[in-house]
Amino acid sequence: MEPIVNDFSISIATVNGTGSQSANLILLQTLFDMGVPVSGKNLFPSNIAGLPTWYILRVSNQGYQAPGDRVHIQVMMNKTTWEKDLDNCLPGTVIIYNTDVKMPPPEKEGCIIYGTAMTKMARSINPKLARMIANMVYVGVLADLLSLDQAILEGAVAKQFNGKEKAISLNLQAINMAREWSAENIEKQDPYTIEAEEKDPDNFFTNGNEAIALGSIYGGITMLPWYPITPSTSIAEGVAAWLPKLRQDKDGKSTCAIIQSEDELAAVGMVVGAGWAGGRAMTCTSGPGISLMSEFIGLAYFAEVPGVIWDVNRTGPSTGLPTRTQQGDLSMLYEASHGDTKFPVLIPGNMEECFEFAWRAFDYAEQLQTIVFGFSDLDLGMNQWSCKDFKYPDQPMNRGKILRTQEELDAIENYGRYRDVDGDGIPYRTLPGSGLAPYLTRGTGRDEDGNYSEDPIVYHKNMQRLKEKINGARTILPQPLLRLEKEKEVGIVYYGSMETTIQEIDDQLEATGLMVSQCRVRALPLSPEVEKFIAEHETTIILEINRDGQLYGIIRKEIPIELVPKVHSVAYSDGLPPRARIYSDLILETLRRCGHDN
Amino acid sequence: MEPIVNDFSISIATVNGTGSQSANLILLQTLFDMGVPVSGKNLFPSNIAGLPTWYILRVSNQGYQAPGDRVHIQVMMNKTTWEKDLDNCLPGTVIIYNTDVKMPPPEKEGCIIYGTAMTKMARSINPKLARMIANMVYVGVLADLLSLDQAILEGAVAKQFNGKEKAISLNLQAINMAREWSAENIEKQDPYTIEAEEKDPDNFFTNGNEAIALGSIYGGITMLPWYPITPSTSIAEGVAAWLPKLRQDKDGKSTCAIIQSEDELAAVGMVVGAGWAGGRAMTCTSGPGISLMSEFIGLAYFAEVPGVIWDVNRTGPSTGLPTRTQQGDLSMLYEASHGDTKFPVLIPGNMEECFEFAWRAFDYAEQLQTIVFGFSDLDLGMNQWSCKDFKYPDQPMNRGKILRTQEELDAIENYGRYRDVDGDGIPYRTLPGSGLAPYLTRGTGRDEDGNYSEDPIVYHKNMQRLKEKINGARTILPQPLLRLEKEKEVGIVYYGSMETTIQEIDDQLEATGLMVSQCRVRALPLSPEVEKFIAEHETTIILEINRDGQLYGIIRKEIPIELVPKVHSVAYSDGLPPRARIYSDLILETLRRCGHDN
Amino acid sequence: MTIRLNVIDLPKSDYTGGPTSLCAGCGHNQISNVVINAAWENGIKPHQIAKMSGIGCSSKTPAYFLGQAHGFNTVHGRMPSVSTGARMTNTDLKVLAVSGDGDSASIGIGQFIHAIRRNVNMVYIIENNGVYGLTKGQYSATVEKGSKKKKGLVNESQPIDMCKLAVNLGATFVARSFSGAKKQLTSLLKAALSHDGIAIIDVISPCVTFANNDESFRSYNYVKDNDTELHVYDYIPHFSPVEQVDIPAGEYEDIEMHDGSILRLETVGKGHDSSSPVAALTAIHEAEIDSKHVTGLLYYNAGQPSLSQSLNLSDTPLYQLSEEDMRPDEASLADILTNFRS
Amino acid sequence: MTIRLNVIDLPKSDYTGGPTSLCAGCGHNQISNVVINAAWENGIKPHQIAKMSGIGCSSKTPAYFLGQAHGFNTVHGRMPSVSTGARMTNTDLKVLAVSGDGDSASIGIGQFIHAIRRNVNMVYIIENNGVYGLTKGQYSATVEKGSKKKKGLVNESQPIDMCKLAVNLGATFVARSFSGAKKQLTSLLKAALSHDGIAIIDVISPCVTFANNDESFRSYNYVKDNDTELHVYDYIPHFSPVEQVDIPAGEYEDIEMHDGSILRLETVGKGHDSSSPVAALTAIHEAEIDSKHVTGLLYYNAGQPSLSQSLNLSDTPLYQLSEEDMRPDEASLADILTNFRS
Ligand SMILES: Cc1ncc(C[n+]2csc(CCOP(=O)(O)OP(=O)(O)O)c2C)c(N)n1
Ligand SMILES: Cc1ncc(C[n+]2csc(CCOP(=O)(O)OP(=O)(O)O)c2C)c(N)n1
Ligand code: SF4
Ligand code: SF4
Ligand SMILES: [Mg+2]
Ligand SMILES: [Mg+2]
Repeated sequence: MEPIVNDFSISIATVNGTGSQSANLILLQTLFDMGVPVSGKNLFPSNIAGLPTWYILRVSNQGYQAPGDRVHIQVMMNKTTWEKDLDNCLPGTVIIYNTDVKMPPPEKEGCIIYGTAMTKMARSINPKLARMIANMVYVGVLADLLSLDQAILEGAVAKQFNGKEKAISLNLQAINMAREWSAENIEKQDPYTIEAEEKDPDNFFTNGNEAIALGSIYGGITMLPWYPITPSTSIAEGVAAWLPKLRQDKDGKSTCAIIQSEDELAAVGMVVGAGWAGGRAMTCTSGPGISLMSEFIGLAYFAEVPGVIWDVNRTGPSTGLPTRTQQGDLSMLYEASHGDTKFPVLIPGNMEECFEFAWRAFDYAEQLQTIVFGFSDLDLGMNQWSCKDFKYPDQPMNRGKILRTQEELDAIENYGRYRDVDGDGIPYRTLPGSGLAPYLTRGTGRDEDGNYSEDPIVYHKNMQRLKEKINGARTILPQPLLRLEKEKEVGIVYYGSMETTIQEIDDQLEATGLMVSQCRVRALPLSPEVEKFIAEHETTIILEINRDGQLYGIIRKEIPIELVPKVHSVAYSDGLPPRARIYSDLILETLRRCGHDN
Repeated sequence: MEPIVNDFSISIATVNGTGSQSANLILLQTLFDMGVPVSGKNLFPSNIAGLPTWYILRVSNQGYQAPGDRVHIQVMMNKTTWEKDLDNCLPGTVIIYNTDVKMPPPEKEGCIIYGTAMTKMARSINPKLARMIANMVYVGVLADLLSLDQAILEGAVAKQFNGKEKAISLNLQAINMAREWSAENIEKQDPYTIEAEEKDPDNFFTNGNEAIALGSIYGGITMLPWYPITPSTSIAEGVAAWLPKLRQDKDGKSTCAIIQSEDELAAVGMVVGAGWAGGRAMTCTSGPGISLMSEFIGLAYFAEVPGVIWDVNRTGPSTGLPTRTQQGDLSMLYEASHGDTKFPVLIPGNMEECFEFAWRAFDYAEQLQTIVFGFSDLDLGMNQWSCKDFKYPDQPMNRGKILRTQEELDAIENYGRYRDVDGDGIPYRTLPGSGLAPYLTRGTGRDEDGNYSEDPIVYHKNMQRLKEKINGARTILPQPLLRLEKEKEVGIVYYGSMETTIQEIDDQLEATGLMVSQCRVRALPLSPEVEKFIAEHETTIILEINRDGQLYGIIRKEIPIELVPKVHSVAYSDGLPPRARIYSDLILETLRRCGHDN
Repeated sequence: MTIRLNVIDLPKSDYTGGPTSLCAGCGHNQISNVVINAAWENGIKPHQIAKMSGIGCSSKTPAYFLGQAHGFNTVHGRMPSVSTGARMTNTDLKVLAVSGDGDSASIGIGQFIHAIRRNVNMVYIIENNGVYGLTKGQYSATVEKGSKKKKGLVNESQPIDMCKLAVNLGATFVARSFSGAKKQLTSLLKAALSHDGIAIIDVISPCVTFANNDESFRSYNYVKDNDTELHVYDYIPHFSPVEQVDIPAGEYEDIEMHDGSILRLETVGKGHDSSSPVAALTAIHEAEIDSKHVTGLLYYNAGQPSLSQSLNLSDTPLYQLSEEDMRPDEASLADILTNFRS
Repeated sequence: MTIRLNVIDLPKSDYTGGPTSLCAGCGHNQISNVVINAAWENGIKPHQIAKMSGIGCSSKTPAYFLGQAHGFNTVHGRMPSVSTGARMTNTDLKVLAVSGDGDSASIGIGQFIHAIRRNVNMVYIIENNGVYGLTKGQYSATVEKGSKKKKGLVNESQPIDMCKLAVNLGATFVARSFSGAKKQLTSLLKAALSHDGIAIIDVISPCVTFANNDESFRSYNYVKDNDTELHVYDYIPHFSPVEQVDIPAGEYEDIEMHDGSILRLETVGKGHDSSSPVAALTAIHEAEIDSKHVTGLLYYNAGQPSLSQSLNLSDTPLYQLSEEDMRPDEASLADILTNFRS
């Protein structure tokens, strides 16, 4: 049998709250430290303990990070999903199961099946914690079957338990016992194996929420009001955890105020208040929170107050699937609140950008004097991703047009809070407490000097200026990343967490003979580059993880009319991270439908 | 001098809270009762008393209802806007002013100027109420100058003061005294005059909010939770006023629950609760309220709970111009809340439709099991409009797919709360308290039987069904009204309160030799008829009262790709009701720009 | 084996729900059992109840009791308005609402207060654990001042005492209990189910997973004596629910919680005048000073009109109105129009 | 003529604002004047103040005082959060916030409560008139039970007493006054401006335009004795503001309102122990029974940390931090990454 090296997927079916996440992360870390390209996806339920959870480990020579199209090794630990997990096994799948689960032993034509008495083995080590330790048993079995490097595995265990001796030794004991037992008792019949590769010493694992937390701190965040909601919570908890180390002044006092607010309305209200007073404020939430914040967001648009809001998208609408991923909030962010509005939206596609866009968001917000959204999702935010670097900000902070002294104020001819003196739609502002050109900020009509006005011409002019201001951001915000093919037949426009799957989709398309160019959108409003990309290609597919093709809608509305016939939507969402095959099939079907392959 | 009969505009500049609104409505009613085609627009500020307000009376042989392009008679009562009002007078304007206002008497080249000591005259009648009565003086002066029918005028006064003898006699006294004074002292130099015409006995005045209130009552509303906000408040107050007469049962008890809630979130929450329990619930609000309701609206979408929300649009974003009009919330309503959503939106364009769509809204909501929006605006809602009839519902209520008995339940094969048994995307439902197929309604993922589920396939299928359900509404909801020209060169798609201006726009275009067809959209999602209309015409303009062209955006996204090059946006909003010339000019300019006249 | 039936001849099994997906040992599960008991003992037809909740571990529990009743797991903090809408539409319903302290004391405090003001006909149970369970253990607004999480900042804010608030706002039925006090809670819930108006029951309901305070004036850190290092972040140990307690009127008892902290519970004495708001507030106040929690029916005000009474609603529940009752006849519209035209 | 200057040598004209656009006679205007006075007398630099408000007639008033100060007229009911954000960002600011009873007791009650819990450093004036002025006279949640509008339903709901609520929640400064009690209000406001923490001042402030109750236990219908028929819907009569009153400590007085109704005001006695929440609640409670309104400093609790203290914020106001203070150095990031990589 030809060995299959470093190119397969493992699915681990467990129950949440049993400690399986530790076991899975140990496996992930071990593979990573062996230099094997690997990614892990945690598919977890919306409760605390006792419900089904799956972890998908993808080992891929090509560096694919999406869950693969099929599972090669299925670990079965969970009684409630037992039959379903078995059903999903295609012929050839290796099944590793816990014989202590009170279910009939798995039987499946063409599958290779290994059973281990995991709970019993765990109980022999520590009866009280057997439920938890049983998870280490599958680690041990896999370590044996896949020939994982023992030293690296031990390092991963130490890392996972953060140096806590007792935990490390107990868990290692279980892993080793299982590994030995497997070596003695399981006769390997499958081809899957791991071989260590050269590890890039720069690589590390992180998740989008951690990257955003750190990026915000390096962006100079001074206030973080927030309200807990999955999957955004760990951004706020991340900032809170790093602050003592990174943001205390010489007296040991904090240079950033953190407040767990009573709800999302209060969180965004505090952001608006802080932005108005000259601070760099941010909050993080998910779809339901954005809905609740809408009125305030409109206030910030109209009163031109800077602030940053990260939306870590979960599956909507309503409460939806709170622990699953989606790109379903994009169009809402872009046009949040009632009336005519438009907002800059930053869309990172990897860890480096999560960090970078998090610090830049404050610059954009202050520069443009508006709410700037960061758009992430559960997949990017809560799964572990391999990453090379967080680049230290290469530019000083851009605090925007704030007038801090009388001289600065005097230097401006015909100053008015809402007067466009520079022709870029962006007015100057003064801060409360300064006594400089005081004005009453309001969400109602006001003239260029900030005085209350219901004059129709004043209103109309102001609204046009606001439009121009946001339009101006098209060339200021992060520009799209292009990967161009010579052919210029088909282009794919995509964004955000789809970045992790695009390569695999591309390869699948290429396998059919189709060479596609790629354009990753990294911000709204759209850069002129996107238009150019579409113009250059015969056909362009807008690829996204939602139902309605939200970016497609925006593009169709905004690009020049004559380009519209060139764009087509491929949108699909089921709550799971994107799997390449689904999208490549849909792309091919769409191209067929629009007659591309004629 | 050739008299100008029944074809001019009067602008009356006063201070709000002085009782001028009564004077203006008396003039409006008098003209109306004389059979003269007339409309009135109240341009009022966002406070209670003391700020500038204008009232525009348009008398138009052609039946135009928009404020005209110019003012022919300017009444000046307000010190603060004195100069501005004068500035705005074009040559030929008749200026009627109160000589007691402490401002220099108006002087303007080419204008005809009449002064009256209005306050003094009023004081001579009742010193305490002089401020109020002074407004009656301009009524009397205008009555004389325009030759208003005295008997009809007296009838209008009686109507305005609702039969209250003392008020009627006092105000009449002022009007008559002024009329006599004017006859004796003012030498008429202007051509403007009124001639009575045959009055259609079916015609009456009403406003959109009253029509919606009545329509809701005839639609069987059983619950109205609401929170005050201009310009929607009078819908709720209207329902409250009519209920005792129209909706008490034989025991004198109410068949509709009204609750002034603590905010908009509570109002919409009660709507959702009532709809869930089998009631017909409605709330009314404006943009800020919709923003606050967004999360709940998404819940109703996903949990499939019927309910009706009327948005009486004011000028956004944020608090905006709360007493001015706009069509700026349309796109928000259509895709309210986070995640992928879509909602039916009913868009009446006149009083009859306000009444009709208000009762039909409940049918649609129960039929489609979702939130149905009614979309009105301040212009439609709060100004007085001439109207012919409210047609009594011509169909029995459609309560939708509610299963009320075990037999009904048994008759359905394979019933499940969210199973599409009829192939139209609309499932059946049972009500709390019935004990029939009980289920836990939730905003989270659930399978066809209503059981909690995070299964990706289940989620995806459910979301597709929801999409189909709303798509199905395209042919159920009110279809567009078409007025087709033979030429099929240019079509205009418009909606809502623009109906009151379209005829004048059309005539202005026709004057340039352009014959345009019209398509008034009356609901979202769009009917296939709209697509057909666009396909039939060479060029179609989407005409709307907002900044960003919100319906245009929806149309561009939804119509077949090949039609997109045919559509163009004309969108303009300054808070005032649309004036024909602005839009016809923009249409012509747009047509020129897109090369139509080549 | 004979099956015990209640007064309307139903077995208790007619009152149960689906299996719980909460943590083993969670106080909320005990409350679910009490709900089942109380409804059964009161002989309420299970389908007559509407189970309402917001969002949180606590708000999940309607799935675990009264499977024959419809229920609505709404949005975070806004359950009271949905309950109001449902109850006014169907005045035959008994509304049994469950919320958490995050749900009711933070995001939902406005709706909580205004439901009280209106005296909405509903039983409102707060499953109070001082934390946000479902989002993994942040402090709620009911946690005592000075509490300190293992990770995180000290809570410096005043706690909100939901009973005190309710009494002050004139709630017509205010009680406090403990998830482990099955007998007391059952009888309070039975009384509440018979009350026509709002009945607030604030139930101390320990979160065994996240309410592990490191430093708190009333707890010691159990983790120190345990396998602290093994407590990995996604391992949720199984706890047995707190033992059942039954504290006689006027007495108090110390309850040891899952984490070794001590909760001192007192039951209001026989002499407690539950018709007096002052007596209720005094009892709460005194218990506070002694670091106790006073339980029992603290305040009861029978005479107030409930919301459905104030609204003078039709005897026929609105959802059952016939089309004739809902749509005035054609003549009435003609009348109105005639009037408009005159 | 000599111009009087305050301790920092500024004339009172430096503390005025734009002309009011409220109704003549509105109580809110009197409060604006008191604000001007108090700030001037306290010798606060006008620009050091941040004027905050929500939405309503009351919330418009920041335009009418302290024209040299920045202000923010935010959204309805959510001013407290904006104030919190602003004050934490600039700890040199004195936050002077104005709200209405609609703004604070209905849509905004959650933010009101949580601002109190946090002890946000701000003066919070509620201009309380029992109605929604700006939307033309609907009842607010502070109106007494049984009130009946000329048009509309009787209010059947319990009123919310904002002082009672504040005391119960542990607000650190709670006072009540009356818009016509210039002297009392001025001194309360001066004290509040010096308080570091939240200072709630609930000011009875008559709406002369819409607060005309037909039937109410404490008012008679003035309209009956007037030109009722002349009161057309858009005519807002001019009223003179209520006469100024100055009620000595421990005494009470009946004030006749614009609509002839009688308001009985009492001033807390010299013996009142403002450090005791119980004394405050008792005073409110007793006044309630006598249909009086007790005014003065009801409760004061100095020892509590304010929010900016609890957060242990940098002495340099955050908005003034240098880039070095806000952005950790490059080495720190390198450190973190090294750690990540190991
Ligand atoms: C609008 C909104 N914000 C935040 C959340 C996230 N969330 C879910 S449950 C919860 C707190 C629940 O706490 P509590 O009510 O005390 O219930 P417990 O889990 O402690 O029983 C939060 C914040 C949400 N679902 N919706
Ligand atoms: C979200 C939202 N809902 C409703 C309104 C309409 N609105 C404006 S002011 C107001 C009530 C104001 O009452 P109050 O706070 O008592 O102020 P007052 O006018 O009585 O001084 C309301 C409901 C609004 N502006 N925003
Ligand atoms: S996390 Fe706490 S509240 Fe939630 S189920 Fe577990 S023990 Fe109960
Ligand atoms: S309506 Fe009432 S509250 Fe508003 S300005 Fe007039 S008197 Fe004052
Ligand atoms: Mg809780
Ligand atoms: Mg008020």
